[in-house]
Amino acid sequence: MTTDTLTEAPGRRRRRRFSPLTLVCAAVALLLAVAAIAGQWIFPDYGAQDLLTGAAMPGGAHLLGTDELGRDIAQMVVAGARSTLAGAALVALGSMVIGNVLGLAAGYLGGLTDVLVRRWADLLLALPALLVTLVVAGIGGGGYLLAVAVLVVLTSPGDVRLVRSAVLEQRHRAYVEAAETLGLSRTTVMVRHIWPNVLPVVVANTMLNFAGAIVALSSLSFLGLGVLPGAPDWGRMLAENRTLLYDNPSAALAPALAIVVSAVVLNLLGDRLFEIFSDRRS
Amino acid sequence: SPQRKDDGADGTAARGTDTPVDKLTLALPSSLSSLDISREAGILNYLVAALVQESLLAVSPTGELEPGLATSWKQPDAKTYVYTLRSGATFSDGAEVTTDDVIASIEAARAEGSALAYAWANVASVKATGDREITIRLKTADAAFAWTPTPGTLLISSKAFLAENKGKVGTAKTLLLGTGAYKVTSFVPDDHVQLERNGDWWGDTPSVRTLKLSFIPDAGTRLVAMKSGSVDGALNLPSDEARSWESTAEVTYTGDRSVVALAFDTAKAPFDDVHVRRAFAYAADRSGMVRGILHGKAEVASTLVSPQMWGALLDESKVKRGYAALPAFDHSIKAAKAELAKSRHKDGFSLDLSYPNSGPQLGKAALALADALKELGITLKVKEVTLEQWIADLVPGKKPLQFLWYFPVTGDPAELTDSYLASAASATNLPHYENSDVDDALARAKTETGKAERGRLLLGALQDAAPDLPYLPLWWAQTATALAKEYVLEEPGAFALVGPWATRVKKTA
Amino acid sequence: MTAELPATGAPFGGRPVPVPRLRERLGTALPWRYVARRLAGTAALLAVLSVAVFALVRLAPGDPARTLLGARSATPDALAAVRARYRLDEPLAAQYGHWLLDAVHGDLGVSIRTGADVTAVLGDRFALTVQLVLLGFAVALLVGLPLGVLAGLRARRASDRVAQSLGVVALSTPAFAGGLLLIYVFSLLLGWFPAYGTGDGGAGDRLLHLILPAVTLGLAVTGVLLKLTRAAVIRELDREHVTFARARGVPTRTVLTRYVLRGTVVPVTTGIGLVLAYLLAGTVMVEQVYALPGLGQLLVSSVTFRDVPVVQAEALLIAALICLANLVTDLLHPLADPRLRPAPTAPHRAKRQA
Amino acid sequence: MAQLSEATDPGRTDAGERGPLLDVRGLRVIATAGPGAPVTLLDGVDLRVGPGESVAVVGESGSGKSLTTRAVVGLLPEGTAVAGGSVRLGGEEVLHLPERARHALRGRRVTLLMQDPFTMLHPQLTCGRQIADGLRPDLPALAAATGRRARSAARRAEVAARLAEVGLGPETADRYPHELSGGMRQRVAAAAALAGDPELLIADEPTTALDAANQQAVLDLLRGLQRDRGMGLVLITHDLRVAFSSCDRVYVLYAGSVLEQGRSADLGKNPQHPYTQGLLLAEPSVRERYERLPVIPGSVPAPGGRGPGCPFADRCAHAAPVCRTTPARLWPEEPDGRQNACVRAADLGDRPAAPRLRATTLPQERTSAPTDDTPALRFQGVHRVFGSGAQRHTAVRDVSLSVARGRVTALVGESGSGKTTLARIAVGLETFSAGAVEVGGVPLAPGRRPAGAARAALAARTQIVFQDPYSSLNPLRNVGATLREALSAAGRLDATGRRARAGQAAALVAELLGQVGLPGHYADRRPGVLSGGERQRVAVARALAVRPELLICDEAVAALDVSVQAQLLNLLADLRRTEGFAVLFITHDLGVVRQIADDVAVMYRGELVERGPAAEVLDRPRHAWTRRMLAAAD
Ligand SMILES: Nc1ncnc2c1ncn2[C@@H]1O[C@H](COP(=O)(O)OP(=O)(O)OP(=O)(O)O)[C@@H](O)[C@H]1O
Ligand SMILES: Nc1ncnc2c1ncn2[C@@H]1O[C@H](COP(=O)(O)OP(=O)(O)OP(=O)(O)O)[C@@H](O)[C@H]1O
Ligand SMILES: [Mg+2]
Ligand SMILES: [Mg+2]
Repeated sequence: MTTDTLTEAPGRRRRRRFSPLTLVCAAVALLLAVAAIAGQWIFPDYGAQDLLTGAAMPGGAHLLGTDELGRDIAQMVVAGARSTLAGAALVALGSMVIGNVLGLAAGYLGGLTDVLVRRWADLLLALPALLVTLVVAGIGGGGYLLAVAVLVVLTSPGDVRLVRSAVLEQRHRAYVEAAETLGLSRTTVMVRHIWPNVLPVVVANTMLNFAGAIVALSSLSFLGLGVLPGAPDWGRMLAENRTLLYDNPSAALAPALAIVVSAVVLNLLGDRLFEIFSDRRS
Repeated sequence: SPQRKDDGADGTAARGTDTPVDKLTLALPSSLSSLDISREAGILNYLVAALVQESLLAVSPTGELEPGLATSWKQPDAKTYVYTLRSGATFSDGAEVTTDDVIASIEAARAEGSALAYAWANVASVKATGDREITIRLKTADAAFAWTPTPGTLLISSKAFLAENKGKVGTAKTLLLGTGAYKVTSFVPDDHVQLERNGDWWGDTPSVRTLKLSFIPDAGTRLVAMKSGSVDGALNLPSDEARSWESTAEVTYTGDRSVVALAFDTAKAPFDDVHVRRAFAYAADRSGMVRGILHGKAEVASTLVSPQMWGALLDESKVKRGYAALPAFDHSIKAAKAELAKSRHKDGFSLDLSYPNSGPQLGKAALALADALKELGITLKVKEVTLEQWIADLVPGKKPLQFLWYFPVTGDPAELTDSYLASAASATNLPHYENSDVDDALARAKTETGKAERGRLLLGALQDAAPDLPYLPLWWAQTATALAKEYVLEEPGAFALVGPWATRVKKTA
Repeated sequence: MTAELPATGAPFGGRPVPVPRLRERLGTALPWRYVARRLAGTAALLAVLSVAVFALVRLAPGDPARTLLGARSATPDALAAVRARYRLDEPLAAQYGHWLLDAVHGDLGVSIRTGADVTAVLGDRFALTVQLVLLGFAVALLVGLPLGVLAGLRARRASDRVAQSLGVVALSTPAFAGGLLLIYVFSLLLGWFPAYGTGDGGAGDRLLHLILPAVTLGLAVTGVLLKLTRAAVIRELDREHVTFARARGVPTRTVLTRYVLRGTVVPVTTGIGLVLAYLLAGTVMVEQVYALPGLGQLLVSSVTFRDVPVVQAEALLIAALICLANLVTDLLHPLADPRLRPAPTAPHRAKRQA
Repeated sequence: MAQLSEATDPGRTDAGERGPLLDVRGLRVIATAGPGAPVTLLDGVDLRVGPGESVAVVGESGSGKSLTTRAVVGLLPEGTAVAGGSVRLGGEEVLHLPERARHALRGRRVTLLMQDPFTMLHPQLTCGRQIADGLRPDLPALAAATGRRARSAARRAEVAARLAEVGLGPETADRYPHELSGGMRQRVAAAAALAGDPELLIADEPTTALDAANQQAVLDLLRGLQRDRGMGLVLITHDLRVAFSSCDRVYVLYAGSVLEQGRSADLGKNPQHPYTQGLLLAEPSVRERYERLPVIPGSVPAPGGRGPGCPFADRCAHAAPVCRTTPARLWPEEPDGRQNACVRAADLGDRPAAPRLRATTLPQERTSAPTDDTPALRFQGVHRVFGSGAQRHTAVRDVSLSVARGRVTALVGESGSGKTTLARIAVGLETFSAGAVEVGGVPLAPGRRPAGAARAALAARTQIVFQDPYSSLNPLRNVGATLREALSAAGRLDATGRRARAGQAAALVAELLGQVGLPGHYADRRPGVLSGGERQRVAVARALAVRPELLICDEAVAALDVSVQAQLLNLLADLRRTEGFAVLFITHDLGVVRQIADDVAVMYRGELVERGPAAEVLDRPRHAWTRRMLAAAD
């Protein structure tokens, strides 16, 4: 790193609103969404077995080869988008809901509510989410939904903090106080005035949470704590097929790549949204 | 690369030289939490313990009983066994082995909470009847007891050691104390066990001085470790992985006598109907499983007892002929549908099947079965549970359909037949199976001292039970052992890993 | 001019203010009251976490006595013994009290699986995991901070986009996938590092063995740190005091190190607690992939086998570590930023009361 | 402060043989980012400063004052770039210098002192450190010292000397900025700016963020330093009074162009450009009250919305077609050094000088308030204490004040004296600790914010307009929605049926917009596209929707430009007359007080120290603070 960077005359650059990278990300995200929603309709027999084929290299009828049960990897990866992404989306959305409700309440109502919510968020934020999920879901008898629920709770403090600070930023703006002076109820002020102004950052953050949840959930399924065996799920597929180095390496590579790519895409989109929204605010 | 013949028992396997090997590192696919087999009786635990500790008797690589810490044994009557202790055998701490040590070790194995207690349930008393003589008396006659004081169900430690470390034997601190070819020098759970040649062992000095067994749970890492030369081989390679090792190591596949089967609870619907059981038998594509899931490294099973188990009782041809008479149930969805149509559950039903997380191949077999059953209108929900949970559930009456995954510790077919087919074995007879012919044959075999006759009786019991399908045997598994090309495991066979196997690892000639 | 008015907020506030010397300043930066408050806060946090940890045994479905027996046969005798050992018949609060007291005295119970003393089991693994986490942290710092600073300085240019994208990829790659890739490249293809284990040589060998795992572990955190640092640098660069410093000819290097980077210390260290949580979580995967006998592997196997005492002990240990990290950052902040120092005599207020 | 300009030595204004310190010619700066880029921000700015000369640049917000200074020091904000012209420092063209060479000039040739003393200094570094960082390493005192300790001691001594120069003691060196008051910080910043002994100091609104007392002191300091050091000074300000009183020459900037330039005395007495004239007229005087403040219609065009001609043409009473086609460029210097950019300068040359246009003064009402019924607002012994324990701070102490119906009461006082706190108590946004408050007869309870019926009753009686126009409207809702909501909250939408209601709402919204002088189609606009003045008009309309008995304006015009401020003050006066509400007008500008208030209340450190009819208080101030403020305003 050179110190020149500081002294370089600023203001030469032109910024386009959507870089090619962002557009590619958006396209991939769209594909992922299609796969998650319609993947299991596009390939209705994605789980069809063929024991005689066993694990086979890519080629012929199977674009990415097959796993040991003779299931088509490509179809499984597409169909698996639902299981992987739905759980992660659930985590992100659940956390967003909690974050919005508690963040709004804490930021706008203040007082004891704020103190309690803040303590709670501080406490949870200090915990390593993956470890806690592992312990709770593991000791509590496994279960995908339990893992998702725990992750929701552990992801939410970030959202709570974000919403709270965004609300605090809005809370003493003149338009809010003007609305209060008009005699509007606190709920009205909170929901109709503050919330819409806070929403963009929340949405951007939800993208980031979404990406984090994909990684976390696939790590859990990798450890065997996620979905049921045999279900099309990327983490699970990776765990089950990673020994097929000799017979069909793509059986493990494809789901791994799917995890990484979807997390990357969502992270990039989230970052970009953040940038756009914070530009717009300043 | 040239692959060793599947069954090395025929003696054509390579022989090694006596060149000393300073250090040998082998990978194990998962960690041990305890070295004490009475606490954790997994196959990997046996691999270590059998190098360090010995039993009264030993098992030869070909499956015969041999002298161990007892130089001779006799059976004065059907219920009494007398063993004469080897003199001069010492523990690795220098103390000489006494009858007290043997008795303390047997008591430890019999104690409540010991994983080996089941094998000693029939013992009435254990006494020292001479300076170097131990007499064991049984409650009822049982010819199969001859196999009990072998490493599979008894490993001898010193009385003082057992007393001092009660409840804590086999931890990283206490390690193990035995008389075997090796002694443990360090044990770090999740990392490794390191063993050192025991200079005072009564047997021939092994070539390998230091043996390190590294636990490498991740398949990819394990292979890279081999390719980069960090390890010299691996034991118990999972079947799906073994092939990728063939380019860098000599991989030996040997039948390990273990069996995987489905146990139907014949006392309860829907499996009280033999047609349902048959429908399952036809539906399960067992050769497909062996080919696809096990990559051909297994054999489709026709009964619980694998052919290698008969070595001491029947010769190969007789076994072959006897097994050929067992019903085959070749995979056929049509036949399965027809059988189901004959049953009281034509419209199908739904049930769960759990498999232990340490046996992913069982899970895949379950998924394959579930896929086939779907066509019959039967919904099979496959669940993964921990090994401990699976073992805890392995009790008759708990579940209508269960996996039976069994590694025999002896070379006697009665180990399986007595536990899993006798109606009296209420703790292990998963199907609640009751067949007077079978019971009768098994009872006679217990008191029968003639080897051939026992074999005939036991084989007969299996043949009688087979059409009733209390179990659907899936496959007899093989174990894969990989060694770098400069090493060789002499006399690899079905019983190769039961005894002090490392003494037979040599430099290639 | 208007001498009858006291000099309110006026620059010439005649009274000379005694200015503490440097050493006293350091002393006042961390007054004991503040330290005591932080300590109390940490203790409270730890107390809450310990209750949660204690509750774990109740979380497992079924009878806690059975849970604590594990897979061993649950004879009435054995159950009674466990009940007595863990005082399961006493009220919950008493059980918790005993458990905590024992834990404080280093008695964390006995492993269900192995019968070994939990304290001993943890002790062996603790050192390794701490080494791994520290090394991973070092990697993250060495890579994440400079890259973050670079990205921040060249915000929105190509090099920033590249650094950011790398960070995002690192953040998005689960440790098991990243680890396998690193092993493949660096141990198999290049042969630079051993593929697994801790090595049995001395410290140097251990270090060599821990480099790849530390990199794997540090990668995700590098992404986090990069993001944090970049944002902080961009924010700092935008500050008026940086422009002012440049406008009055302060040497560029000084502006960068003293003005820009100095300002990023607090926001970046605030993220350290978060980073530690990330690192600890990462050890689970990394130790699995590299076959390292650390706390992470122990946790996974203990969870899989429901070895509740070990899980509890480990959870407690991790909770303590996290509380400690938070305490350290809390205590560091006032040292780094004078504004955060509790100022009993903030002149602003003092003057108003005068 | 007028004596300052008289002290100027005319000889110094000459460029001398070295040429001018700063010579900016035809500087063009464009915005490179954002929609519609590139947009011209500065369109051919000329600026010249001789050695030892002080020059003021005045202009309304957004006119490009800061951009000009930033372009001179080469620190343009991101997204902007120089697109033409020349900048010479001491005769040397700097625009094309490489960045390194350019940086070497900063601190020596030219230094920038910025507006906000709260953000200009690094909060984590001691003041001494920050001053020392700017010292030239080749200073004789420093260069002589060898060894770490000696160098450090020399540096400390030098820093102490620099602090003494700005009137601070050496102990300040070890303090952190947050431990100092605003005025002290600005002094530290000045010392830091001068550490490199620059030839030219550019101060960008150095006093705007300070309160009145400090403003004067800092200005005096800068002037003193400039004279003592004989350096050039560019003082950027939007305050005409400050510009004329403290600098030798003044440049008037408007929408990116210099419209007029000349000596302070000439320009103040005899402005020639219509804009300068308008600006001077719109400035409320603290001495006299006018019937109406003369205003410049319209508002400053946004960058990108300027035509090719004179940027002021659209608002100019004298605009001719030629104005819209000929760009505004300064004419060559006249003999007295003046320059004007008006194309019609010759035609307009003989108009009467601007200040005389405001001759129509209005005698201040001296009648006391009508005491017919309950006042619109009554405070009785009100206390407000913030915080607790050691942090306890009384913001309002024993204030008794009433605002009579239909009258305008101005509340003045220095920053932090508790004005806003009182206003917020009155509208129920803030609680009070003790005392009694009554709004239009509705009593408020101490210790808690009104809720339920009390809140509704309060809302119907009083409304408030805040200072910051940019946050006064919800950015996501258009003007119509904001007003409809206010109407509905006030219960004025009583028609039944969706359609009828919508029709009624549209009519009322149009009426409200008309009242505040905005066209009806503004109902569809989002706040983002409105100017500051327009936003404040909408905020007033929102308050009017309730038909309040009391309108509180908390510095409602303080953030607006002079020309727009005058419009809004006139609007408020008109509305008060037609609607008949009482006004509590908070301000710190005594000129504004004179223009609008009937009564005045003066607050000082939380206490009400003086009150009475406006004319009386302004003409015969009793409290020291009031006297000082009046003196400063002259
Ligand atoms: N980074 C930027 N990108 C685009 N436009 C900018 C940027 N900075 C300033 N501008 C625009 O340039 C114009 C002049 O801004 P400048 O800050 O110089 O005004 P000013 O006269 O200093 O006003 P104020 O009195 O409010 O400080 C404004 O219209 C502003 O919107
Ligand atoms: N919410 C609050 N908490 C603590 N102190 C406060 C709070 N609001 C105001 N104060 C303090 O009360 C005092 C009076 O503040 P207030 O805003 O009423 O002054 P003001 O006269 O309106 O000043 P200005 O002219 O700067 O707007 C100040 O010292 C301020 O710091
Ligand atoms: Mg400005
Ligand atoms: Mg105020």
